[in-house]
Amino acid sequence: MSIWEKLTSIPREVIMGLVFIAILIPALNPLGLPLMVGSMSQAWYDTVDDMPAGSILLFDIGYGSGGYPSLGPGNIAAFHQMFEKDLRIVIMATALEGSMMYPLIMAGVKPESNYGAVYGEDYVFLGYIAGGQTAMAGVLGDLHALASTDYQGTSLSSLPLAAEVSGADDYDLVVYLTTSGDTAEGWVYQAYSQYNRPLIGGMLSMMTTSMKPYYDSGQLLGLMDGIKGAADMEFLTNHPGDAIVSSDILSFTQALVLILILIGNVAFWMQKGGGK
Amino acid sequence: MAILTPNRLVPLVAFILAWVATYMAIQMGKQGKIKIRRMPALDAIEEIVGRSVEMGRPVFDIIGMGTFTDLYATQTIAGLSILSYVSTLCARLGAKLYAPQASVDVLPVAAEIVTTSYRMEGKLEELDVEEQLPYLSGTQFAWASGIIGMAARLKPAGNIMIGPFWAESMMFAETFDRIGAMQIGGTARLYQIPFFAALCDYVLIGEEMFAAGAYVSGDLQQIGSIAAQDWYKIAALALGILGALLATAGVTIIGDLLLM
Amino acid sequence: MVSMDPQIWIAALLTLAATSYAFRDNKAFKFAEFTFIGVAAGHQIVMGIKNIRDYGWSHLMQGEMIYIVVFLLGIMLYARYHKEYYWLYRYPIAFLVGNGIGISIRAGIHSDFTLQIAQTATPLIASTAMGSINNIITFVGVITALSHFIFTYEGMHKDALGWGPKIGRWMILLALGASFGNTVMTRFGMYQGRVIFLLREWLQIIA
Amino acid sequence: MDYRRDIPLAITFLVGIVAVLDYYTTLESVTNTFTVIKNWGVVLQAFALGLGAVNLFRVHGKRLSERTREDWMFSGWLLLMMVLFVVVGLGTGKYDTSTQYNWIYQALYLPLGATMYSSLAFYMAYGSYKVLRARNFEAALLFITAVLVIIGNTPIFPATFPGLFHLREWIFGPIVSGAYRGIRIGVGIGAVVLGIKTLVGLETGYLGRR
Repeated sequence: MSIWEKLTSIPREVIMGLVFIAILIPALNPLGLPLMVGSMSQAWYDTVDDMPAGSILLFDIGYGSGGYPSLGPGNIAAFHQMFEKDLRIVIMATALEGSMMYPLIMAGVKPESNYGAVYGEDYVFLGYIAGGQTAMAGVLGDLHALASTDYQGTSLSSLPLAAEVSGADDYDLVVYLTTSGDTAEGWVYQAYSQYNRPLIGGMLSMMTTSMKPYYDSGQLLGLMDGIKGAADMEFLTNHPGDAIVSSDILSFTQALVLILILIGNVAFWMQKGGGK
Repeated sequence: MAILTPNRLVPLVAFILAWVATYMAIQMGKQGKIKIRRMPALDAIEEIVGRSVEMGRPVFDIIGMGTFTDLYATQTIAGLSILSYVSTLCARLGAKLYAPQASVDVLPVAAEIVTTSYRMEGKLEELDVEEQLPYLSGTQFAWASGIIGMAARLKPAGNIMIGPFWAESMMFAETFDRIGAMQIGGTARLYQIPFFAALCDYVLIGEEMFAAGAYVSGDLQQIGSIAAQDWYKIAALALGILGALLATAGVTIIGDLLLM
Repeated sequence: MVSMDPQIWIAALLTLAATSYAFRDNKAFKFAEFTFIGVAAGHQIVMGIKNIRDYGWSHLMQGEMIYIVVFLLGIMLYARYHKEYYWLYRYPIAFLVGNGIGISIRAGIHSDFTLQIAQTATPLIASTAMGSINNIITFVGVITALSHFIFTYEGMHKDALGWGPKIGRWMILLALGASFGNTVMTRFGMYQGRVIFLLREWLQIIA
Repeated sequence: MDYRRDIPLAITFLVGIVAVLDYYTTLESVTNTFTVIKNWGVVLQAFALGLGAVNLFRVHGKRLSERTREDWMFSGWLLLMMVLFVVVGLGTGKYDTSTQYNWIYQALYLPLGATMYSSLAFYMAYGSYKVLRARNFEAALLFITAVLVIIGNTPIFPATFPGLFHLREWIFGPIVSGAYRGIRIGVGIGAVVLGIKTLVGLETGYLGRR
């Protein structure tokens, strides 16, 4: 077996071991590399930044544990910006696990102690609503015809913010974060097309390419590109968190992947050139 | 017009016309007026089966883990049409086919399709459904491990993967590549296409798989609806090209019209 | 110091078991996978019942008797397991399918078709040279990619016109490459969340 | 008329048409009707959430009672986990909001949900090494943008050469926008035609066996 042949087939255990090391080093010793903000995250930030204080937002937690490492940090940063700007947020979940994500995120944001926000006045959580696009259209259509309580069973009429909103026209902006393609498109169909609301959305990086046409046509005013978008948001809002730590890990792991790709290709062509 | 929602006139017209177009195209399909282009991938399937016969090794046809009731039913159906074609070729040329299954809904239908192909070719005695169409598992990673295990054991010379695929796509493409199988991949789940495109000898991107499925099955209704979609794509091409050229010249009539 | 919290320990061990598949299929992974399927189904039932209470039962309690029909339809969904009356489940499914399709295609033709064409029918020449080049590349990408997916006109794929679909396929592959690159980032971005958990919460090596 | 097939087909058609009319018209009666349909849809979807569990009970309950397969203990464990969540969720009367439920969620569901797919990262590294090879022209096209995007996504490179980040941003500009808009138009019209066929009863797969 020639050296090139060996290099085209490095055993998978070796590669995975290397990946493990590449994850560990930066996790133990963060580098704090500078960050370049992408234009799509910047557009997200600016859209929220332009909202006058007191505006009401509808926010969908459309992901669960699988998406939490990518989208959770972005969600926390997004909430920091919104509470800092004194925006009021009606939160809902189209993902089955969304209601379990809510306490995790709020533990990271701490709106009461950090921003003096009050549940019911500055934010409410409606809980998980089944039905995907039907739930979106339901909340945007006539909230009170659909639901009468929040996630803990408190009557919506006793929560001033929930009592104030009834339909799409009451929201100044719709925001979502999701791991599901159907949810990502669904909000474009329901919030933008059906109810003509300004909309920003975030999703896993692997979905960004297929959602890009909506951003180009202005149906999405901003787009959070997975963990990269989350790091951008942490940077822009000046609340560094897990996503920025992740950037360091990405530097190591992806550099390793690139080296492997290079070795694989050089070896592949050398082997081919050598006439196997 | 107070009854109609403002700024949605054009989409409404497009919607109604889509209704008409679908109906007309299916009628035309039934009259045999529509022909679908033969995809190079189908020639590649013949090549794969032929190569397997020469090498005396089996052929795999994996249709994915979709069911008839999920969002990806149409992809599963396209996969089954291809399976019918592959099994006919295998029976005719004498290659051993393996088509492992992941859905209890789809399994009996797939078995029926393969049995029919072998019967039509008069090779029914060469088929063992239990062995060649095993049910592996409905859970993703168990299904993936099952396929990888089978591939390592049976060393197929060719692998055809057309249907809905999830994260297992890369594992499959990589495993079959390692054992030297020639591969064709196709799915309308766009996130998975890069893995197929990088490793397969031929890849069917998105809707190509539906067209290929309709071509081999000759299902007139499917052929008709592909034609209806084509008319819309041609309309989109015409409007896009004309609109862009006019807009460049300073006339924005088409863009404005579409936003009405 | 290592955490003493049983919750963290269970979570950490399950994280390791679920990771082990990457190296080799094994019993620990199988245990993790079966646990996952079980808890996911359990959570699904809990959320289902809570939603039925909040969005169905509450209406009934407020005197909207029509919701009895909804409950009947909901129960009919489970008729599919009955040998004789299985067809009853088609009524609620038909309702869900009609609603699901109606609600998405009504906007689909607007968002995906007319608005996307309108976006294409824009000037190719921009104020800067780079802007113009970008506009032209985008335009060529849209047109050729679209032409690649036309199947019933043989002429579309022959002679001079045949270059359209061919270039379209190349453009699609270039775009798919970008998607591949971002998928790599997605997978790593997901796993490092687990590593941070293991190091911070479980082993407590990092702050 | 066949009440087993024709009535369901009629229901699909009517509900779908109301949804479409709700979008394109401003008639109040239509909007009100569709509001009712939406609210019913949410409840029905909630009922449907139990179907998966029933399936699991049938498959694994059978394995557990037969005990012929070697993995019957796994089936028992799976059902036990399912029951655990249901008992804790309903037993407290507070569903997903009780501290107990949150505890088992964070101990069991969260780590598994977060790791199941992300462990593919390891496979991804190996896969990229094996997969991303410029072996022919088509694979080379994919290779070029994939490598450039990975480089742009790896913060250490743009930190040294900012141009690499702008290159990545540029690829997401005209290259991705163009091709994906073409794909989006195609996929969109495909979904509309399929939807129309379903509404008028030409596509009846969802009705199951005859």
